[in-house]
Formats: sequence, C-alpha cells, structure tokens
Amino acid sequence: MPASLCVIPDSAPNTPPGRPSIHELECPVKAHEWVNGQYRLLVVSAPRAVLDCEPGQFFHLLCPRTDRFQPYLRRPMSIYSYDRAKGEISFLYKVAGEGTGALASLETGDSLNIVGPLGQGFEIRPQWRRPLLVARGVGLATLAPLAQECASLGLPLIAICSARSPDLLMSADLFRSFGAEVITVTDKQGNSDGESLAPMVEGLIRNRGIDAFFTCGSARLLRMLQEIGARHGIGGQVALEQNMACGIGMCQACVRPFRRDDGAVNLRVCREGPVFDLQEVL
Amino acid sequence: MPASLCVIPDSAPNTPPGRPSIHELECPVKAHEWVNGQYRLLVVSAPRAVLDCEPGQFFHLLCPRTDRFQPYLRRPMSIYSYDRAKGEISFLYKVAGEGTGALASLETGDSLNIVGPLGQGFEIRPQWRRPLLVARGVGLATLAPLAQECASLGLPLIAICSARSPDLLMSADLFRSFGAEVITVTDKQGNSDGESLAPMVEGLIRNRGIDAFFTCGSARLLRMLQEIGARHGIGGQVALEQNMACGIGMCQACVRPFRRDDGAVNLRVCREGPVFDLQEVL
Amino acid sequence: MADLTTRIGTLTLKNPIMPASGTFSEELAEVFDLNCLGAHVTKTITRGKRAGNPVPRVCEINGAMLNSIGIPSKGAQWFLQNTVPFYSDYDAPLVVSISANTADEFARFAEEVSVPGVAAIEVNISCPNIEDDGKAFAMKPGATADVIRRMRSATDLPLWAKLSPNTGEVVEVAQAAEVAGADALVTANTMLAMAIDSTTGRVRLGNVMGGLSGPALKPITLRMTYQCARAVSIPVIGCGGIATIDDVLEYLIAGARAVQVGTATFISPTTMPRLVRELDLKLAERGLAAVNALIGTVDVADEAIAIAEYA
Amino acid sequence: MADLTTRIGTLTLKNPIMPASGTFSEELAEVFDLNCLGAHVTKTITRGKRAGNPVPRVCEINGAMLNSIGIPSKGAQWFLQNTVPFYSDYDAPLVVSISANTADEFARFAEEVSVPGVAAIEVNISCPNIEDDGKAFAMKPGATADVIRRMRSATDLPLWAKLSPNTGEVVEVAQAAEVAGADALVTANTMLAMAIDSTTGRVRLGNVMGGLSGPALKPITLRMTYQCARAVSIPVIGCGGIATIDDVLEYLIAGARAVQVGTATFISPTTMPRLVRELDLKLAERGLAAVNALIGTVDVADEAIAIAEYA
Ligand SMILES: Cc1cc2nc3c(=O)[nH]c(=O)nc-3n(C[C@H](O)[C@H](O)[C@H](O)COP(=O)(O)OP(=O)(O)OC[C@H]3O[C@@H](n4cnc5c(N)ncnc54)[C@H](O)[C@@H]3O)c2cc1C
Ligand SMILES: Cc1cc2nc3c(=O)[nH]c(=O)nc-3n(C[C@H](O)[C@H](O)[C@H](O)COP(=O)(O)OP(=O)(O)OC[C@H]3O[C@@H](n4cnc5c(N)ncnc54)[C@H](O)[C@@H]3O)c2cc1C
Ligand SMILES: Cc1cc2nc3c(=O)[nH]c(=O)nc-3n(C[C@H](O)[C@H](O)[C@H](O)COP(=O)(O)O)c2cc1C
Ligand SMILES: Cc1cc2nc3c(=O)[nH]c(=O)nc-3n(C[C@H](O)[C@H](O)[C@H](O)COP(=O)(O)O)c2cc1C
Ligand code: FES
Ligand code: FES
Repeated sequence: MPASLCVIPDSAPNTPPGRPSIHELECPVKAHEWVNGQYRLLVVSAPRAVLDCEPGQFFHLLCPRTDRFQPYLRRPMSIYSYDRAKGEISFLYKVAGEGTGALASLETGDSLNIVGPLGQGFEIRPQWRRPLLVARGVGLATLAPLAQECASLGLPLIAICSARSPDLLMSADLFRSFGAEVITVTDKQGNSDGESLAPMVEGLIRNRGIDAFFTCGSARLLRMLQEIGARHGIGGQVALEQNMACGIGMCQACVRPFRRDDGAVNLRVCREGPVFDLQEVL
Repeated sequence: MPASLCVIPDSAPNTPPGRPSIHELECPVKAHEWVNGQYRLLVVSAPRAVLDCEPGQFFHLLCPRTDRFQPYLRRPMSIYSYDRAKGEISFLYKVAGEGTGALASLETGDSLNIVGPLGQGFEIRPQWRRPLLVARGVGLATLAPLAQECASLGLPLIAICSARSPDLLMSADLFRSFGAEVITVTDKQGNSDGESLAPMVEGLIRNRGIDAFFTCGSARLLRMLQEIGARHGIGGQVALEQNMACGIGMCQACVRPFRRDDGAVNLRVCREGPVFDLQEVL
Repeated sequence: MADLTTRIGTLTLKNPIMPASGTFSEELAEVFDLNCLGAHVTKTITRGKRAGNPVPRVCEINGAMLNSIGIPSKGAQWFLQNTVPFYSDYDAPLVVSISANTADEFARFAEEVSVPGVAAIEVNISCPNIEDDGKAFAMKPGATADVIRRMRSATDLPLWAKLSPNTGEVVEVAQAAEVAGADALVTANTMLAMAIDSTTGRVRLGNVMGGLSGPALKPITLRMTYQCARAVSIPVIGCGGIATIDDVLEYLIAGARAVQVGTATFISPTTMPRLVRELDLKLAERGLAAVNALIGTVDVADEAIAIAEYA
Repeated sequence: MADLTTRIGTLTLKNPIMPASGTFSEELAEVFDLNCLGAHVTKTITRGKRAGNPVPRVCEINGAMLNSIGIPSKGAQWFLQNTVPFYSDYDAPLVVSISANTADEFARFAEEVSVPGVAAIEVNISCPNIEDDGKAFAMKPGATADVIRRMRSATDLPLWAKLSPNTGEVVEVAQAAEVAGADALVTANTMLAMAIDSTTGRVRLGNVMGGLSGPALKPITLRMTYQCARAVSIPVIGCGGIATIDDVLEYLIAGARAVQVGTATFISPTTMPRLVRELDLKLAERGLAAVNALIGTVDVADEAIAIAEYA
C-alpha cells in the first residue's frame, strides 16, 4: 500500500455530543435456529433506539465464551431484518470459527450484548429505478433488508443469488416474498462463474432495463459488476468486509483503499462503509 | 522461610516406569446437587483404575470455562466418597471463587476431566484403636471417607464436626451413617472456639480413651490438637491444603515447612501430603 | 460521592479514568458523553500525513489482541484545525499523543501542538510498530532522556512519557525520563508479539509483528507500574489490560495515580463511564473518601508471604 | 508414520516435543511412559541446596499462570546420584538445566554435571526470580557471551542457552550466545509480571513479582522464536504457551526445530504424548513426510499483507 495514502477522510463525526446514536445493549435471544447446515438465524429483542437502522448497517456482537470457544473481539454482523413493531432484529450468520462457533451456543432466553447500529447503509438514489441485487454466500444476509426496502419503495427487483450449493441459498425465498424475481446459481450447477453470469447480467440490462447494481459477498462478482457497470454507465453500491476491532471508527483496523478524486484513500469499512460506491473500490 | 530449608525430601517416585498410577480421564457427571447454600455434591462415573484410591487422597479437577468464569489451573478436591461397585467417585465442595464457580455449572451428562488419584492418604496405624475425627468446613468432606474406613475396620469412632452455622454441617449425617458418634459445634452456637473444644477433647481422652487424632479444615483446631496430643502422647494426622499448580509433584508450588529430625524441611502438599503427621506440621 | 479527583503534576483530573492512545476518537461521543472522562487522549499523530501499516492490522489470540495499525496520521494541520476544536467543547483536558523520528523532530512537533486547548503532551516513544524489530526510544534510558530533554525546552505543556514493556531497563528508562523533565509516565504501551496461522503458515498481521494488548498484558504492565511508581516521584499512569473495576483498583494500589483504558473499549465501548461509576461505588463500599486513599497502598509485607492459611 | 526426528546440533531427537524446565520431573512417569518424549529436561538445579521462594508461589490470572517458585534445588550431588540414574532407564536424552550466580560458577558447575547419562546442558540465564527486578544474564549480550564462553571451555556437552523475554535486546543476546559457542537457543523463559489482590491490596505471590507463563505468553515467545531463528544459524527451540498441536505447528513454522511444553502439562499432564501423536497425524494430513518440511516455512510474503479477501 503506497505510503502516500491518507488514512481517513477529512470527515468529522456527525452526531453532536450528548446525543448518543450508537448503543451498547443486552438483548434477550428470542429465537435461534439452523437455516441449513452452515447458517443460523438469530433473532433478538431490541429497543426502539437501535431499530432506527438501515439496510446495509451492521451490529457488533459480543460472542459468549464457552468451554470450547474463547472469542475476544466482537464480531460484525449485518442486519438481516429488523421489525420496529415487534421490537426485534435478526442476524443470519455462517458458523465459521471461534466467534460464530460461540454465538451458535446461545439459547432462547440467553442475553446477547450488541453494539450498533453501525456504519453507513445502502442508499437507493432516486434515479435508480430498476436495481439488480447480486448476492453470494454471506452477502445474501446483507442484501435481504435492501430487498425489503426496494419492495417498500415499490421498485421492481431482480436478485441473483449465488452459493456453493443449492441448500446454501437460504434467503432466496425471503427475496421472493418481497416480490423479487430471483435467479439462483450455484457452483454445483456450474452456472455461478463469471463467464456464465456476465452474459446474464448483460441480458438483464438489455431486456429489463437494469440501472443499478447492489452486491455483497464476492470479490469476483464485484469486479465483474465494476467492469460491466463502467461500460454501461451503471452505478451501484457494494457492502464490504474487513477484519475489525472497534467497529466504531476509533482503531483504524478496518481500512481498505478507495479511489477518490485526489487519488487513493484509505477508508474505514466500519465507518465510511460497509457500503461503498461500486466504482470507488480498488 | 529460612533459606536453609531443603526443598523436597530425598524420595524418588515410587512407581516404576511403564505402570501409570495417575490417570487423566474424562468422567461423565452422574449427579450434581446443592447440599446447602454453599456446598455442592458432585458425583462422576469413574473407571476402576482411579478407584484404587484411599481416604485423604485427592483429585485435580479441570473446571470448565464459562462465559462468566475462566479458570485456568486445575482445582484440588478431596475424595468425598468412592464406590468401586457402582464405579463412581464424589466430591463435596464449597463454591468459593472462579474455579468452583465454574464447576458449579456442570450438569448431569457433562464431562469432567480429572487427574488422580493423587497424594498420600490417611494411615490408620494398628495401635490407633479409638480415633477422634475433628473436622471443620471443607474438612468435613476430606474426613468423610476416613470415617467410612474406620467403620469398615470396626473401630469405634467419635467425630467433632465444626462449622460456621448448623446448615453447613453437611456430612454429619454421613458420619453417623458410618456409626460415628457425632458432636456438632458451630460458631453460631458459640461452642466451636478453642476454649470450648479443648476441655471437650480432654474429656473424650479421659472418658473414652481417644488415642489418635485426625483433623482437617482449621489451622486453629490443628494447633489445639497438636498441643493436646503432645501433652498426652497422642499421635495423629492432618490433611493440609496449599495452592497448587501441577498436583503431581513437579512444580514445587505447594510446599509447606515440616519438622523433621534434621530440622525443617519443605514438603509438597500434593505429593508427600496432603496427609501429614500431626506433630510434624510447623 | 467520593472524591475521585487525581493530580497528574499541575493537572487535576476529575477522575482517574481516561482512554489509551489509539483506542479512542471523536466517534466515541456517539456512544456516551465524553465529559465523564478524566482526560481525553488522542491517537498518536505525526507531523506529516502517514498511511499506517498494511492489513490485516489486527487479530485476536487467546483472549488478547494483536495490532499493527502503525501510526496512520492526518498530520499536524488537521489536528490543529479539527481535533482541538472538537474537544474544546468538553472540559476534560485534551492530551495529544505525538510521535516523531528524531529527538529534534519531537521537540519541534511539541512546539507546534502547544496551543490553547491542549493540556498535555503524551510522548509516544514506545510504539513497537514504528521502528524495526520493536526498537523505539523508550528501549534505552539515553534515547529517552534525549527526547524528553529537547521537548522540555520546546514546550511548557506537561509531558507524559509513554514507556514500553519491551525494554529490559524499565526502571532506568523511567528514571531517565523523570530526570530529563517528564511530568508523568504512562506504563505502558503494547508488547511486541506475533501470530501465525497454523493452517496456512501465514503471519496473521500485515506487518508481521505487532503489539499485544488486552487482559494478557495486564500482569506485565501492572508489574511495570509498580516498579516505576517505586522508582520515580512523578505520577505514574497505569495502562494495560484494564477492563474491570478490579483492574483499576489493582493499578491504583500498585501506585498509579490514574489509568488508561485501551482495548477494553473495543470489547465494550461503554467501559470507561462504567468504570467511573463503579470506582465511586467501590470507594463508598470500602468507606474511603477519596481515590487518593488507595494509591500506592500495595501490601508486600510478610503477611502476604506467610504460609497460606487453610481454615 | 512421518519422520518426526529433529536435529539439535549433534543430538538427534526422536521427535520435537520435550518438557520445559521446572514443569517436569520424575513423577510424570506415573502418568505416561516418558520414553515417548524427544528429550527430558530437568528443573533448573544449582550446585548447592536452595529452598526457593516463599509461598504463595503460584497464582492464576486471566487464563495464564504466574510463578515465583524460585530455584529450590537439592544440589549437584543429589542430581548425580539420583536424577541421572533415574533417567538412564530411558533412551530419550537427558538435558540438565543449571543456574549459577557468576559465569565462573556456571563453568565449574557445567564441568561437574558433564557425566555419562547427561546429553546436554540447558543454561538458565533467564530466570526472572533469581535476581533483583528480573535482571538475569540473558538481559545483556555481554553477560550472556561471558557465561557461555566460559562454559564452552569447561565442557564438551552441547550448551542450550535459555533466553529471556524480558530483554529489549533479544536478537543481540541470541547472536552473542551463538558466537560464544552455544549449540542451541531456547526461546524463552517466563516474562516478569505481577498480580495484586484488589480486595486485600496484597501481592498475590510471596516473592512479589514472578514469571508469566501459559497461553498469554505465546504471542511474545513465538515472536522471539521467529526473530532468533532468522538471526542465528544454530537451532532454536521454541517455548512459551504451547498447549495444542496448532501451537506446535506455529513454532515450527516460525523456525523452531523443537519445542518445549511447560505450563500445559500442569493443566493436562498428558499434553506431551498427545502432541507427539497429533503431530504425526497433522503431518500425514498435510502429506508431509517429515517434521523438517515445516520448519521455518513462515509466509510473510505480500499475499499475507494484501487486502483481506471477502468472498
Ligand atoms: C460489516 C460486516 C458485516 C458482516 N455480516 C455478516 C453476516 O450478516 N453474516 C455472516 O455470516 N457474516 C457476516 N460478516 C462476516 C463475519 O463477521 C465473520 O464471518 C465473522 O467475524 C467470523 O468470525 P469467527 O470468529 O467465527 O471466524 P474466525 O475466522 O475465527 O475469525 C477470526 C477473526 O477474523 C475476523 N473475520 C473473519 N472473517 C471475517 C470477515 N469475513 N469479515 C470481517 N472479519 C472477519 C473475525 O471477526 C475474527 O476477529 C460480516 C462482516 C462484516 C465486516
Ligand atoms: C488437597 C486439597 C483437597 C481439597 N479438598 C477440598 C474439598 O474436598 N472440598 C472443598 O470445597 N475444597 C477443597 N479444597 C480446597 C479447594 O481446592 C479450593 O476451595 C478451591 O481450589 C478454590 O478454587 P476457586 O477457584 O473456587 O477459588 P479462588 O479463591 O478463586 O481460587 C484462586 C486460586 O487459589 C487456589 N485456592 C483457593 N483456595 C484454596 C485452598 N483452600 N487450597 C488450595 N488452593 C486454594 C485455587 O486452586 C486457585 O488456584 C482442597 C484443597 C486441597 C489442596
Ligand atoms: C489498535 C490499537 C492502537 C494503538 N495505537 C496507539 C498509538 O497510536 N499510540 C500509543 O501510544 N499507543 C497505542 N496503542 C497502545 C494503547 O494505548 C495501550 O498502551 C495498549 O493497548 C495497552 O492497553 P490495553 O491493554 O488497555 O489496550 C494502541 C493500541 C491498540 C490496541
Ligand atoms: C512453575 C514453573 C517453574 C519453572 N521453573 C523453571 C526453571 O527452573 N528453569 C527454567 O529455565 N525455566 C523454568 N520455568 C519456565 C518454563 O521452563 C518455560 O520457559 C515457561 O514456563 C514458558 O513456557 P510455558 O508457557 O509452556 O509454561 C518454569 C515455569 C513454571 C511455570
Ligand atoms: S474497526 Fe476500528 S476503525 Fe473500523
Ligand atoms: S502442586 Fe506441583 S508440586 Fe505440588
């Protein structure tokens, strides 16, 4: 990384002192179920304060310590869904390692400490009328609330859901329930690679007037959409991941380089992101 | 502690190579109940190999890690009872801190990792025909299997059980079930102090022919019995405690000073003890 | 309400709880009112802009954290124009942590940040990332004295020297800082460490080595705090692995006049206000009227080394 | 069965797993057959008898251990008459760890323990308990070189220098030991630390300060192992916080030719035989024919420092 990168953009925090907008809370677990062999859906009760959140934002979860797992740092998780009426928020996560392994031990009635809502969510610009969602793996969780948002804005929605195998396409039905037209592709079926998807996306642009991309979950798909978007002048956004410590913007752990007017700049995924402009990602 | 103390006595380990006598084992928890507000009884299934144990020996328990408690070192616990026929061993312990707090979270069916049996148990010398057991607090657990041993040797037994309050006198009934005559004293009743007990012990020597002392659980009672024993020429044994790391004799953490022919010597509570000659304790 | 104030040289802090450099920023104002803190300590800044180290910049290991953030910095100008005004809304004193490559640069930079709104300068001579193999000014009494002495003549602001646990000469470095004119010591920065992914064989930090922080560091930095508090007469500010009120008490008992909370804020962003509250409660519980009554009360007397009682 | 042998200078060990000094003794033969180990390393002995430190000698803190055992010792005679014969029943080589107060004493003592049945001498120049404030020979390259040089001319046995994490000059000390004639390095001994009981205000070790060991130490000693393996050409033996097979792999990958297991044996006395077994399985799993294929393979290349992939 060139030493000339300026570390963080010249932006000051946007909340005046005395009005906390990020909360640390103990939330009772309402439900916690296996969605398939790898993913679990965790639903917690949450007060109104933290439900002022947006698709694309995330929470930082304090995973419990168990005899087997001893996670230390928090783990970032996208909001999978939130319901202000029911006072609940849910996370869809893949059991990957120490932290999520420990998270998986939570039972209904247990308490989960969460910090959030954090980061900048998706922005559906007014000129974007026909969005295409392209999600893979964990990205299916992150894009789910965006699909709901599109539905509530009355936007017609097409979603390409990609996964290793058909049983890991867990939120395709949820996308459908929001009225999305869902195209599923999997490695197993051999139709999830770039060569298969690029023509499909090009076709959707031609035939369905796609004018915005939203993606999450795959560097490969991101590169493909950047390339197609640049060629067709189609904008969009991507939700990124990076190892985090604080999640709030204090530690500078989670930076990634982005293209800005004056060259490259390191931005914090937890603060300026996790949602970024598609074309700015380096 | 004078620098002239020799650290460990000149004794080599007594088991020839190739015949392990100390075992590290995972044992399923058979039962785990509160005996009163402070003490719990933990029963685990154990194979025959570790049931070749003696009253006064102990096991070293690997307490689980929980979200709240993160013990690291093992915790030594006296054998409260063992039953070769049923293949079980039990511990009676006081919930004190980190380790025992974690231990208390074990549920039936969970697994407990134990190392043992460890240390030297009580020895009832042939000339000791009328033993007096004097136990306080946690010492009630350590002396319980000795009471059973006395019973099986057909020795008449008197036990003084001391505790802070009557509800903490948990093994008095067990002592009785082994045919012991039990005298209970408590701080609450005001009859557990040395001034009350010394005349009582003197009386028992006079009237009941007590010829050996076994004690555990109180430095104060130990001093008293040393003094009375020395005066009357009555021998005996005491089970001691000391902070431990290895429990096996490797680390020299658990030493205490003892009187030996050639002056003072540091002995390992885990190895040369936990049971020592009453008069040797400094 | 007990008297929580503590004096660090000429500064009086309303309580002994403050953030550790690099684990605190303006963003925390979105979690709680920063006015509840004893002081505000900035991330270390350098005079010019710096990008910091390659990612991954953090990893966790056995209940501790490693970081090789480096010193990304927006430079002196940004600090003066944005950071100082932001914190001027608060009455807690602002402490700016600075770093430089030479004693001279340290002095010139100190002068530059000696502006109204800045209450003290924390001299980061201990960042193990900035120089090769963890070498830093705070590794040697001579280099430490040199930096502090030059800064002393360049600014009137109190100078807090942040020491390193990586040196074998903790006491000598502490005394050198005192003699050279430091107003306080901070014990300590992170310990140089490393992690490898056993599956891939890769180092787990972009910068190969990084600094250990969190609970695993506490026994080491508590020891340094004790050693330094005995060896110097300027105030010592404890830092390393503080997360609970017991940790705070232990540092105060060891001789610290205040403490800095680092990694714990990542684990629980409300740690510091909670500690302020709990400190007040603990003092009350023990019938102590002031935090001062705890400082340096560590008991190393014979009672502690007697044979353990077993009653 | 993979080839687990590893060469430490002129000695060939049947596998790279051995105990760390002070965490092993004859008594462990009652738990498993000691012949399964790569070597046997004794608790540090001194020439004369010593009592060791006051109790409490150990405490635990945040998933780590502190000890201030000191060096209780039954002296040279007992070692020669009892320890050597005991271990002569095994074919694993016996390594005797020794300590002394001066370089001269070290040399004379080395000569005395250079008897048949002793395969190597581990030179404990790093015990933080023995000298004031954790100062030991291994704090300084000069003092280290002095001890090793004199011992080198007093014995033909291989000399393993046990280094300290308390020095700020790890690499210099390692190189000094090599130049002076050490045949291997052991990285490392415990880190000087301290614990206080927040309720009573008492220090938790009879000796006030003591050595940190266990998992919390690993990131520090793994870093030292990596630094030393790059800086010297004699074998480095890793030590610090090893409890799992992943820990073993990490040390080997960092450049260690063998490892020592300390505190983990207290937590689980069967740790070492388990690690030998698991090492064999891991090598098979990875299709490696020999433990040698792992040693020093750490990957610090650009791939590791690229932006984290998120697919
Ligand atoms: C903003 C954001 C939103 C996310 N949303 C989701 C989601 O909705 N569902 C989901 O399943 N996963 C999501 N992830 C990824 C999730 O955070 C990781 O899978 C999780 O941290 C892995 O932790 P672990 O301890 O189980 O795995 P380990 O591999 O043991 O983790 C080791 C360390 O690496 C970090 N880490 C590992 N993978 C990632 C990753 N992909 N991104 C960032 N840090 C990582 C961990 O936080 C931990 O500190 C999200 C990540 C980010 C940054
Ligand atoms: C040989 C032996 C047999 C014992 N038998 C019993 C028994 O049958 N029932 C019972 O309730 N207790 C018994 N104890 C005491 C028991 O080991 C301690 O109560 C227990 O270790 C406390 O651990 P903790 O983590 O809950 O407490 P903490 O106070 O948090 O322990 C902190 C540290 O101090 C050590 N420690 C604390 N108290 C003692 C103690 N009294 N002796 C030795 N180490 C201690 C712990 O092991 C731990 O390492 C015995 C002790 C010994 C040495
Ligand atoms: C992510 C991170 C960044 C840090 N950056 C700095 C820094 O810029 N300057 C500095 O003096 N210390 C820095 N530190 C060290 C902390 O200020 C503190 O000394 C150390 O983390 C020990 O305290 P803790 O265990 O409470 O975190 C940093 C620590 C962390 C974890
Ligand atoms: C109780 C105890 C006693 C020790 N005694 C010695 C010793 O006599 N000589 C020595 O060189 N190291 C001694 N050590 C240090 C260990 O050999 C080892 O270097 C250290 O504990 C780090 O390894 P670990 O984390 O695996 O325990 C001792 C460690 C412990 C815990
Ligand atoms: S995780 Fe700390 S700045 Fe993003
Ligand atoms: S506990 Fe290790 S020798 Fe007794």
